[in-house]
Amino acid sequence: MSPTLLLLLALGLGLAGWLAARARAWSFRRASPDGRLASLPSYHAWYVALWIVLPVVIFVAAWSAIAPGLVTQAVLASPAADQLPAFGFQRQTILNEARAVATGAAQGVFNPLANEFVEPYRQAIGKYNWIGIIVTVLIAFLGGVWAFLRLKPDFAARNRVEKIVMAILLGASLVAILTTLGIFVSLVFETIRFFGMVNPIDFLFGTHWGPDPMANAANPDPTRYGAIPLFWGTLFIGAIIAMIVAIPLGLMSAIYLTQYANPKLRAWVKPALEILAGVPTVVYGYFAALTIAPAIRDFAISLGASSASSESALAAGLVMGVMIIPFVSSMADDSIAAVPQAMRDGSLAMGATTNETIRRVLVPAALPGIVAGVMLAVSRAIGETMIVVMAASTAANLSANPLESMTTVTVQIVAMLTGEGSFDHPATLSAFALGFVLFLVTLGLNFIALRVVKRFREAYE
Amino acid sequence: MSARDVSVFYGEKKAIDNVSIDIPTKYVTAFIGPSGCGKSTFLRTLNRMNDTIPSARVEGEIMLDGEDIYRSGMDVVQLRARVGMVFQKPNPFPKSIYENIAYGPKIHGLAESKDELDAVVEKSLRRAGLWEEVKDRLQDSGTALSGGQQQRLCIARAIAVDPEVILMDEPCSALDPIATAKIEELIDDLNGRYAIVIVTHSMQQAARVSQRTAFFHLGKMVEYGRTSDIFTNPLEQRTQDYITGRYG
Amino acid sequence: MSARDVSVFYGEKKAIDNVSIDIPTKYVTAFIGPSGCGKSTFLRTLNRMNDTIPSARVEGEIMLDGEDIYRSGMDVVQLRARVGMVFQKPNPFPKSIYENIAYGPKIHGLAESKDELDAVVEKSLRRAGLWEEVKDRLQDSGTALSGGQQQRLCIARAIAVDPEVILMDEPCSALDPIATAKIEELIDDLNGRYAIVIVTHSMQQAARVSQRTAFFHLGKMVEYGRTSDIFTNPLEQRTQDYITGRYG
Amino acid sequence: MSEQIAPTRTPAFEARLKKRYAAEKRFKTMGLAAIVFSIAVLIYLLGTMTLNGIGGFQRAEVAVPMDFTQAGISADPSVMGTSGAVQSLEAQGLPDVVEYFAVEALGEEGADEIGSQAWRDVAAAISADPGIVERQETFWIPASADLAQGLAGEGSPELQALASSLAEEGKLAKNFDTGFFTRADATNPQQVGIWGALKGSILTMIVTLALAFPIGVLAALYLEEYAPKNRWTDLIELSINNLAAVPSIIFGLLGLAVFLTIFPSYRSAPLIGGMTLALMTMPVIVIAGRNAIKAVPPSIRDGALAVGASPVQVVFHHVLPLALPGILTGTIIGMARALGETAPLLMIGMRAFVASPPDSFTAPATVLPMQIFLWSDEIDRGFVERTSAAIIVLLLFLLVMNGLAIYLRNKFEKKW
Amino acid sequence: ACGEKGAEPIHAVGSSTVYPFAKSVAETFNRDYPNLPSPTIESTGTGGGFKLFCNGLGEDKPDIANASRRMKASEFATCQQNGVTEIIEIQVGLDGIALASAKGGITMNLTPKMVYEAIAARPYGGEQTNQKWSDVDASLPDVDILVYGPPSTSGTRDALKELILEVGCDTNPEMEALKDSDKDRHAQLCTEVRSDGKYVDQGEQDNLIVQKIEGNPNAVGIFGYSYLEENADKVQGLNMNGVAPTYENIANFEYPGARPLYVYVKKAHIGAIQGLSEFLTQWTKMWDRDGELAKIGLVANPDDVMAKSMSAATNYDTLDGSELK
Ligand SMILES: Nc1ncnc2c1ncn2[C@@H]1O[C@H](COP(=O)(O)OP(=O)(O)OP(=O)(O)O)[C@@H](O)[C@H]1O
Ligand SMILES: Nc1ncnc2c1ncn2[C@@H]1O[C@H](COP(=O)(O)OP(=O)(O)OP(=O)(O)O)[C@@H](O)[C@H]1O
Ligand SMILES: [Mg+2]
Ligand SMILES: [Mg+2]
Repeated sequence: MSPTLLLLLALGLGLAGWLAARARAWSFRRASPDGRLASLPSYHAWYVALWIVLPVVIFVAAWSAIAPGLVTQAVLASPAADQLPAFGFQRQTILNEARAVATGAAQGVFNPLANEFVEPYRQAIGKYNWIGIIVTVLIAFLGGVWAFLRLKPDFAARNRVEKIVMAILLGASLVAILTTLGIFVSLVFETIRFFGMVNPIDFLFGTHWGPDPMANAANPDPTRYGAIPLFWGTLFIGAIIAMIVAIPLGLMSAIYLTQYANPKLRAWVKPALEILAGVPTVVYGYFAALTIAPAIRDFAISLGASSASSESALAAGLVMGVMIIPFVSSMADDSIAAVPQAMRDGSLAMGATTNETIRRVLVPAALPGIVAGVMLAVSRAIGETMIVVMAASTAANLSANPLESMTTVTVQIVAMLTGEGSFDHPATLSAFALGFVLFLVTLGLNFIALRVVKRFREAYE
Repeated sequence: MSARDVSVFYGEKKAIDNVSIDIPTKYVTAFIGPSGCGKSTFLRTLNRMNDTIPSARVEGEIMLDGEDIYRSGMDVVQLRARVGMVFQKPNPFPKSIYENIAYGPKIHGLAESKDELDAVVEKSLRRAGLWEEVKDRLQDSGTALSGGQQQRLCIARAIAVDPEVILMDEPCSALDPIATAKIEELIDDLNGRYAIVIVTHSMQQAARVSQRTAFFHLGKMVEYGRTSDIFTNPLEQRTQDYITGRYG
Repeated sequence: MSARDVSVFYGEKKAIDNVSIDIPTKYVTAFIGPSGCGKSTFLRTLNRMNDTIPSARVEGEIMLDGEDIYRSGMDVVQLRARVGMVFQKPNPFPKSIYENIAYGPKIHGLAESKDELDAVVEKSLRRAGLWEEVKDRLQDSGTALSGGQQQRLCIARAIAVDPEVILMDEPCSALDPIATAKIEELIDDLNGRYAIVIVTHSMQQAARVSQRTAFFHLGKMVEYGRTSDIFTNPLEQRTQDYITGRYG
Repeated sequence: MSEQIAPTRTPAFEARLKKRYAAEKRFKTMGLAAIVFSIAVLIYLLGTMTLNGIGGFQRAEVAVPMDFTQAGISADPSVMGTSGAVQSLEAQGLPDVVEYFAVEALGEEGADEIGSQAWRDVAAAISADPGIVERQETFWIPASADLAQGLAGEGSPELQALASSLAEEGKLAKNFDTGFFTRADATNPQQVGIWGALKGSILTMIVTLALAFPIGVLAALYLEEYAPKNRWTDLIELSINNLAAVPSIIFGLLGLAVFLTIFPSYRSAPLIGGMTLALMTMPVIVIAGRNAIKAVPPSIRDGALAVGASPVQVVFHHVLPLALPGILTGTIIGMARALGETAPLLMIGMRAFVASPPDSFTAPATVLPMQIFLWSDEIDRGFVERTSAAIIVLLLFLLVMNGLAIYLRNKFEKKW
Repeated sequence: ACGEKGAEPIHAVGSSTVYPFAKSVAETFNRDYPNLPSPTIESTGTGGGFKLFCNGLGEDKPDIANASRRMKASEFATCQQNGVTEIIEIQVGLDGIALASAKGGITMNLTPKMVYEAIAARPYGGEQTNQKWSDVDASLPDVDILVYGPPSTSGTRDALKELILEVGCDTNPEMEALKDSDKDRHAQLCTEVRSDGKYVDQGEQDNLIVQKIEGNPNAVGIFGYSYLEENADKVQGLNMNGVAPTYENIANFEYPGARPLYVYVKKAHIGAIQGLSEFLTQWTKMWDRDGELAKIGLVANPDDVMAKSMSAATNYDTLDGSELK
C-alpha cells in the first residue's frame, strides 16, 4: 500500500476521531451547569484528530522508508532468487521491473527473468500492506483513545492545539535557516576542495581570471584564478551602472506616481512597470547585444574613442538597469506612501514646494524602504547572467572603462558548471568557491543593511 | 486676517458653514468647540493646508493684508511662509535639531551665510524657550526629544521663517501637564509679536492663553468675542451649555 | 474588582505608582486626570491588555472574584471575556455587523445554534441602542457605520459575551456631541447591570455619567470617591486645581 | 504688519520663489520623463516581440487534395481512435499514399518538401474521422523547414523560387498553427509546440506556490506576531533577507546538492524544480507578508483580544484575512520572478529536450523560459519566430498570473 | 523511489553540441516506439554530463553521456570507482569549427599560423602587438582584428585550441621543442587567447555570434560549422590553408577544424533499461552522410571510424581506460 493511501486512511481515522471527540465535548457541554466548556468542542475535536494523524504520519514516513527493504528481503527469500545475477544493477532492475508489474505500474516485463518474481512480489507486498494497515490503525487507535480519555469539561484543548499551531509556525520560519544552512553545506565541500588546489590568497586577491577547464588539472596555474576582476565586473555592471540607471528612473517614477500622478494613472502605470521585470532575460539579452551595444559603440567611436568594442559593461548595465526599474519603483512607491502624512504636512506648512518636500523630507524618511528595494534590485542584477553573456561577453577584465567588455561572478558560475570541463577540475570547482564567496558577501551586506535599516527605522516614530 | 462667508466642503459634506471672523494681528485667538465641529478644518483653510485633501473645497474669501488667499494667482508657498502652522502631534523631521529649524530659512533662502543661519536657529530656539535645553546637542535627532520639547521645536521651526500668523491645532493634546505649561508660557511670550490662532479642546487652556475666543458648533461659528466675555457672559445658550459641561 | 498596591512599569519608567482601588460592581466609575497621568495604563492592567506591550510590567495584585488575575495559572482569554473593553477609537472588525457581534459568542461557544446566536446578536444590539438603526442591514460592513454607531457597535460587541466588567478608554473622544450623547445614554442604561469603568478627559462627562470618580495625577491616584463629592468638595488641593482648570 | 518688511515678502524672496517654481516644474517633468521612458522601453520591447512573434503562431503548410476512394485504405472502426490506429494505417501503406498525392499535387520537387512525417497528420485525421477514407479531402500538411524558409524569402534560391510558385498557385500558405498550443518540443521548427513547456511551467509553479505560499505566510506570521525579539529571530530575519538577495543560480546548486540527493530519480521533474524555486520565492513572500501584517491596524488586534480571542485566533480570524491582499502582492512578485527563472533550473536538469508534455509532477519536463533559451540557440532559423511566439506565451502567462492576483487582491481588500 | 512508476525513460546528459543530434534521434525513436516513454535529453555541458554519468549505475542515473570531447582518464576513474565499469564509447560524428565573416565583409586566406598570431595572448612567448590583420601578415587586409569566438568553457574553444592554435604555434620550432620539455608552458603559450578586446568571448550562443558578425563586416566569427551552413545566406566561410569550410573539406579533414563528438553508454544498462539498445540502433541509422546528422550541420565520420562506431554500437565493445588521457 502506498504512503498516500496510508495517509488517506489516517485522515479518515482522524476525521472519525474528530467527530467522536466533538460529540463527546458537546455531551459534556450539555451536562455542564452553565453550558460553558474551557474550550470549544471543535478544539477538543482537533486535539483528538491531531493525536491520531500526527503519530500516523511519523509512522508512515518511517514505514515507507523500511517497507520496500522488507519486501525485497521477502522476495529474495523465494526460491527463484537463485537465478538472479549476484549483485549490481542488473539484479536491481529485474526486481524493480517485477515490482512494477506486481503493483500494476507496468503491463508486461521487458526482462523475462522478472516474470519469476512478479508473484513473490505480489505476495510480499500484500503481506506488508496488511502489516502497514494494521499498524497504522493500531497507532491511530491508541493515539485517539489516549487523547479521547483526556477530554474533560475543563480540559484546555485549545491551549494544546494552539501549541501545535505555534510549533508549525515556528517550523515554517525555520525553513529559512535550513535553506541558508543547505546552501552553505552544498557549497562548502567543493569550495574546500577547490582551495586545496588553488590557494585562497591567489583566488581572493589575484587580478587575472582565465581558468582553462581543459588544461591539466593536476597543477593548476594559480595566477589564472584571481577572482578580483569578476567581483569588480559584478560590482561595476550590477551595482554601479545598472543602479545609475535604475535608481533615478525607479525613484523618479515612484515619486511621480505617489506625489503627482492621479490615482487612476497610478493604478495603471504601476502594474505596467512591473511587467518590465517579467520580460524574459533572453529578450533583454538580444536587445542589449544587437540594439544597445552597437549604438554605444558607434556613439563612442563618433566621440573618438578608438578602442570601443561592441561588447561593453555599459550596454549590459544599462539594459539590466531598465529591467530592475520596477524593483526600485515598487518598493520606493510603497515606502514613500508609508511616510506619515504629518511629515508632509509639516514641510508643506513651512512653505516648501512639493519637490522640496520630497527631496528633503520624504525621501530621507523613506530611505529604509528605498534601500531595501535597491538591495533587492542589486541582488537581481548580480544574479543576472544572460544579459551579461550576450552584451558584455565572458572575458574578465579589470578595468574602469565602461566601454570595455567585462563579466560577472554568476556568469562564470554558470559557464563553468555547464561547460565542457570535468567536475574534478579546479576551473569547474571554482564555480563553487565563487558562489560561496558571493554568498558570504551578500550575507555580510545584509547584516550591515539590517543594522542600518534598524537604526533608521527609529527615526520618525 | 479675516474670513468672509467661508464654507468648506468635503465632497458633498459641508464641514464649515458660512463663517465670518476677523482675527486680530497681535492677540491670541482660541477656537473652541466640541469634537468634529470643524475647528481644525477652519484653521487649515487659513493657510490653505486643506489643498492637500483632494476632496476639500472652500467657498467665500479669506483676506490677508487685503488680498484673498484663495484668488487664482495666489502664491501658496509664500502664503504658508507667512502663515505658519503647528500641528496637534509634534512632527519634527527625522533630522537633527539644527536641520529642523534651518529647514525653512534654507528653502526660502532667508540666510545668506552659515553664520546668519546659525543666528536664525539660535534666535528661534531662544524664542521657543528651547535653547538652553538643546544648545549642546543641536546635532541630535529632533525625534530624540521629549514630546513637549518636540512641540516647542515645531514652534521654533515655524517662527524661524518669521511668519505673520501662527496657527496651532491642539498643540498640547499629546503632551503631559508640565510640557503643556511650558507651551502655554511660550504662547504668552510670543503674544504681541505674532498673530496666534490656537485650537483647543480644553476650555481651561483657552481661558488661560487667549484674548479672543471663537466657539464653533456643528460647522457654524456660534459666538466670537473677548475670552473673558465668552467665559463669563456668553450671549448664546449653546455656548453657555458647552462651557458649563452640558455636552462635549 | 480591586487593586492592591499596583505599580506599572514601561521598561524602567514607572507609569503607575502604587495604586489601590476598589471598583464597585454595579456602578459607573470614572478615571479622570491630565493627559499622560496613567489612566489608560491603569485601565489596561485590569484585563491584562497590557500583556500586548512587551515592555510593560505589573507589580501588586488585582483581584477579580477573589482571584489575582496576575497569578501564574490565570487564563487570560477567559479573563478578557469576563472583563470587556471598549477603546478610544471605535475599532469594529472589517466584517459584517452581525459577524462583529457574533464573533465573541462564537469563539467562546456561547450559542449552540444559529437561532441562539441570532438572539444574542439582537439582544446585544438592543442593549447598545443600535438595533433599530441597523436591523435591516446586519450584513453590511461594520466599518460602514458612522463613528458613533461604530462605537456603539463596539460596546454591543463587548456586552455580547456577557462580561462582568466593561472598561472604556475615552470612548467618546473621537465622536461628535450627538454621538457622545447617545453613548452616555447607553452607559446610563447599562449602569446597574455591569460594572463600568470609563476613562475620560472631560470632567463634564465624568460628572454626568459616573457615580464614583478617581483622579489620577503623574501616575498616582490622588483621590477617589463619590463623583458628587469629588466635584463639589475635593479633599486634595491638586484635585481642586485640576477641576477648576488650573492645569490639564 | 511691522514697520520692517517681513523677510518672506521682500522682492528678493519673490525672485527666489520664481526659481523654486521653475525647479518644481523641472522636477515634475523629470518624474514624468522617467515614467514615459520606462513605458516607452516596455512598449518597444513588447512591440518588437509581438511583431517578431506573430509569425511564430503560424506555419507554412501545403495543400494536398487526397482522393481516398482510389487509395484502398480501410479505416477499421474498431482500431480507429485507439493507439493502434497509426500503426494500422502505416501497415496499409498510408505514407506511400500520401507521398503519391503529394507528387500529384505539388510535383516531385514540391513533394520532397513536405515533412517526412506528414502522413502522421493524415493518419491522425483519419483516426479521428474514419469517414475520410470514403471521400476526397484536401489536407493542409506542414511544409518542410526549408520550404518554410523559402516562403519567408530566406534560404536557397531554388527553394525560394519553388515556394513562391507554390504560393502563387495557392498551394502553399502560412496558416494559424493551433497545434503550437498542443504539441511539445521537437527538432523541426514546423513541428514544435509550446504546450510541453507551458505545462511544465504550470506544474512547476503549482509546486512552488503550494510550498512557498503557506511556508512564507506562516513564517511571516510567526516573525511578525509571535516571535520574541531576540538573537534567534534576528538570525531568522537575517537569513530571510539574505535569501532574497542570493543569486538564483546558487539555489540551483542547493537543489542539486540536497533535493537531488534525497530524490535522485526526480531529476528534471517539475517537483524538484518547484521545490527549488519555492526556496527562492519564499523569502519574497515573507518580506512582503511581514509588511502587510504590519499594516494591519493594532486596533483590530486589540478589539479581538478584548473580547477574549486567543493570540492564535486573533491572527487567523483577523490579521491574516486583512493582510492577504498585501501578501498576494508579494506572492505575485515572487512567482513572476520564479516563472521567468532559468539559472537554478539548469542545475537540476530542466534544460532538457522533452518531446512529450509531462504527465505528472515527477515526469521529466522543461519550463517556458528554458524552452525560450533553448530555442534561441537552435541552429535552424525557423526557430527565430517560434522563440518570439514562446516569449509572447510566457508574457501572457505572466499577465494572467498578475491579473489573477490583482483580482484576488481587490476581492480581499477591505477598508477599515 | 517508491516503485510506483512505470518504465523509466532513457536519459541522456551532456554536451550542448551533441544535443541537437541527440534530440533528433530521440524524436525519431519516440515515433517508432510510441509505447516507450520519450527519452529525456539534457544539455548539461560535457563535464556536468560525465559527473552525472559516472555517479553510478541505476535507473535514476543517466544511461548516456553526450560529449564533445573524449572522456578524461580522471573521469573514467571516477566512473570505475562508482561501479560504472563497462562503458561503450561511440564516436557519432564530427563537428566542424568554422571561421566566417559577414557576406560581403572581410575575406581572408588564413592559415593556422596567422590565426594563432592574431589572437594568441603571447605569440611564441613574445608580446602581442598585432592590432590589424595586416600586422600579422602583409597579405591580409588592413583592418582591425576582431574575432568573436567561444569561451574557455566550451568544446568549440577546445577544438579551436587543439586544431588551429596549437598547429599554428607549432610552426615555430622553439614551441615545438617546448612541447616536450615543458608541456604546461607550451599549452599556455600556444593556447591562451588575448583578452584585450580583440578576441571576444561570446558565451555559448553561436546564433548571437552570427548576428554580431552580420552587423560588423570587419569581424570574424568562430563557431560550429552547422551555424555556417544554416546561415549561408548571411555569412561566408573563410578559407584556411586555401581550403573553404565546406562539408566535404571538413569530412576529409582538409579544413583544419573537425572535432569528434561522442556518446558514452553504460553497458550494464543495456538490457536493463527498456529500449536502450533500440535507441543505440537508432543513432546508427541516422549518422550517415545523407542522414539526419548531416541535415543539422554536423559531419559524418570517416569510413574507418564509422565502422568502429558501428561495431561499438551493435556489439557493445567496452572502453579501455588506458587509451584515455
Ligand atoms: N478629510 C476629510 N474628509 C471628509 N470629512 C472630513 C475630513 N476631515 C474632517 N472631516 C469631517 O469634517 C468635520 C469637521 O472635522 P474637524 O477635523 O475640522 O473637527 P474638529 O473640530 O477639529 O474636531 P476635533 O476636536 O476632534 O479635532 C467632521 O465631521 C469630520 O468628520
Ligand atoms: N507603550 C508604552 N511604552 C512606554 N511608555 C508608555 C507606553 N504607553 C504609555 N506610556 C507612558 O506612560 C505614561 C502614562 O500613559 P497613559 O497612556 O496611561 O496616559 P493617559 O492618562 O491615558 O493619557 P491620555 O489622556 O493622553 O490618554 C505616559 O507618560 C506615557 O508616555
Ligand atoms: Mg481637530
Ligand atoms: Mg489614554
